Amino acid sequence: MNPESEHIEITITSRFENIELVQVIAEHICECAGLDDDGSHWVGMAVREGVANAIKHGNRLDTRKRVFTTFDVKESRLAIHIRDEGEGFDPAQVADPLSPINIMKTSGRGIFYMKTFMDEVDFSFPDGRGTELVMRKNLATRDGAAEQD
Amino acid sequence: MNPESEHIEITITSRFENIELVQVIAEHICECAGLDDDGSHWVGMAVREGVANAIKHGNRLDTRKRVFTTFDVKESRLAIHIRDEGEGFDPAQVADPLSPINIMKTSGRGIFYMKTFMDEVDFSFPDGRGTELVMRKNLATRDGAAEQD
Amino acid sequence: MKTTSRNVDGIEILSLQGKITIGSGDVQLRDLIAQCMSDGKNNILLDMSGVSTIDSSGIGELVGSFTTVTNRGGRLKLLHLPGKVTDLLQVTQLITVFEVHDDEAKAVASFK
Amino acid sequence: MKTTSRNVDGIEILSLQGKITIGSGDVQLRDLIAQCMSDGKNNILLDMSGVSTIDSSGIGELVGSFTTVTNRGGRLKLLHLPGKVTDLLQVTQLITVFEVHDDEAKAVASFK
Ligand SMILES: Nc1ncnc2c1ncn2[C@@H]1O[C@H](COP(=O)(O)OP(=O)(O)O)[C@@H](O)[C@H]1O
Ligand SMILES: Nc1ncnc2c1ncn2[C@@H]1O[C@H](COP(=O)(O)OP(=O)(O)O)[C@@H](O)[C@H]1O
Repeated sequence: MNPESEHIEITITSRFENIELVQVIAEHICECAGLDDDGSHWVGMAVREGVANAIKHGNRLDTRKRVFTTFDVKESRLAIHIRDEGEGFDPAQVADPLSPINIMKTSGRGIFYMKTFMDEVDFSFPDGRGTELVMRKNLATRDGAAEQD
Repeated sequence: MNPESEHIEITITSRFENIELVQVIAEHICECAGLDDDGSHWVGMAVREGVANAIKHGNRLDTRKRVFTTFDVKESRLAIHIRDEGEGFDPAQVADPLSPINIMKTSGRGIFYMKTFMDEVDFSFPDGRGTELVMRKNLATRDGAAEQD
Repeated sequence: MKTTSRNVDGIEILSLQGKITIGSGDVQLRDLIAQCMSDGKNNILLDMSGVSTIDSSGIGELVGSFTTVTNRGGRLKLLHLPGKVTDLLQVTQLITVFEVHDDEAKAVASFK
Repeated sequence: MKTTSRNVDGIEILSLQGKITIGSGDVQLRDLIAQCMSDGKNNILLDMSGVSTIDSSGIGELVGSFTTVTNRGGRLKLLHLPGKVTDLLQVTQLITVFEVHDDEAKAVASFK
């Protein structure tokens, strides 16, 4: 059995106050897997953005709806699944926050930050089950910081 | 819909480092429900003891086995379920840590602390599913501290 | 988020402490800036040294604050930006939008 | 858990910092006391002021440490007990087992 393999699940109701619980778990897992403080912070930040979107855009703040998050670490590879009970969306329609027409917008940077801090960010839409966000990161490479974008 | 009703689930593998994640959620829920810092601390402590037992005595540190915890708040009443994948045990056989023959023992105080800090502590043993611990506390009454034992 | 405010030479210095995140600090920041505008305080220096966490909503609110103040003919500048906030402004190419200071006296003087 | 140690008038003062909880601090405390015993340091004052969390395993380890030291003819006393640790010792009726001090100099003198 691989001592490094880890699986944690957390399910929350759609309240912004609960975002932090999921973020804390992300940071904890990264630290346990040997990522440095900064690297762990940025993974936590990506998770915060993903859960915030699930609560706000997916579940539209309906506290009867839940956000399901799983964390898996295997051979220093972290996979995070965040699923909501919303209607889904078309990722191709998401505007580029770096475009001059968007730069002064007050929103639209969440997915961009996730992509900045994680190696892979993908959305899928299992029928009738809302949005499923998968983010992956190799915790063994030292690239946690924002700088190397 | 009751704005105070809340349901959170967390599943961890059997590692002592993960206890804190469950404890943090317990404290967070209590604080959100309006319990004071001390009261929240003691609930977190009861959860720590319950999860530690599930990992140590229930799952015997087998990291393939999991500990399933759910938190429910409804009308200021908190219910916590902690389930492991162990063999169960006979609560009637648990020694009284206050008895003079046990007072200097290095273990055996976990369940006693849970009972001190929570209103209700019960164990059940659903066939083949290990131990299920249920702890309840009324968060509306001000009795979080250890003193009033 | 908690805030404290001081007025130095007609410049409103707002110290932001804690989290500027979705559903809490972001809304407070918007209200705070709206209050300054209605009080006629158009020159604002945001002291960010106490900001522990910021997310994309907080960053968006900073941008919104900048726009609100600028549209009123005022100016909004940033003081003591924590490294992680700088990083977040940098990757979204917002760092050049804001005037950022490390020295309070110089920051205040810069409004002259 | 982190520890620092000093020797004052032949009394070993061990400052415990952080968590004394299952799987980490509890084991370290046991090892620390075993080391003192093998070094012949039989008079021990545990400064608990830096202890942030303790659980039933930590409490059990304190009891175990007390027994180990006493069986060797030494003495183990506690200094600066945080309120929550006191509560935990109180409800399990262990508070009378330990000699607890609030003043380091007096605590050291009490070993004479
Ligand atoms: N889980 C989701 N469910 C539905 N729509 C989503 C979800 N996540 C993201 N979106 C859509 O993608 C857009 C961009 O998201 P993001 O980059 O995080 O910026 P923001 O949340 O500030 O709008 C959102 O405005 C929303 O339309
Ligand atoms: N989840 C569990 N599965 C199996 N046995 C348990 C479980 N929880 C408690 N026990 C039994 O109850 C005893 C008393 O537990 P506790 O009061 O927490 O003290 P300690 O864990 O220090 O022994 C344990 O030693 C164990 O035999």
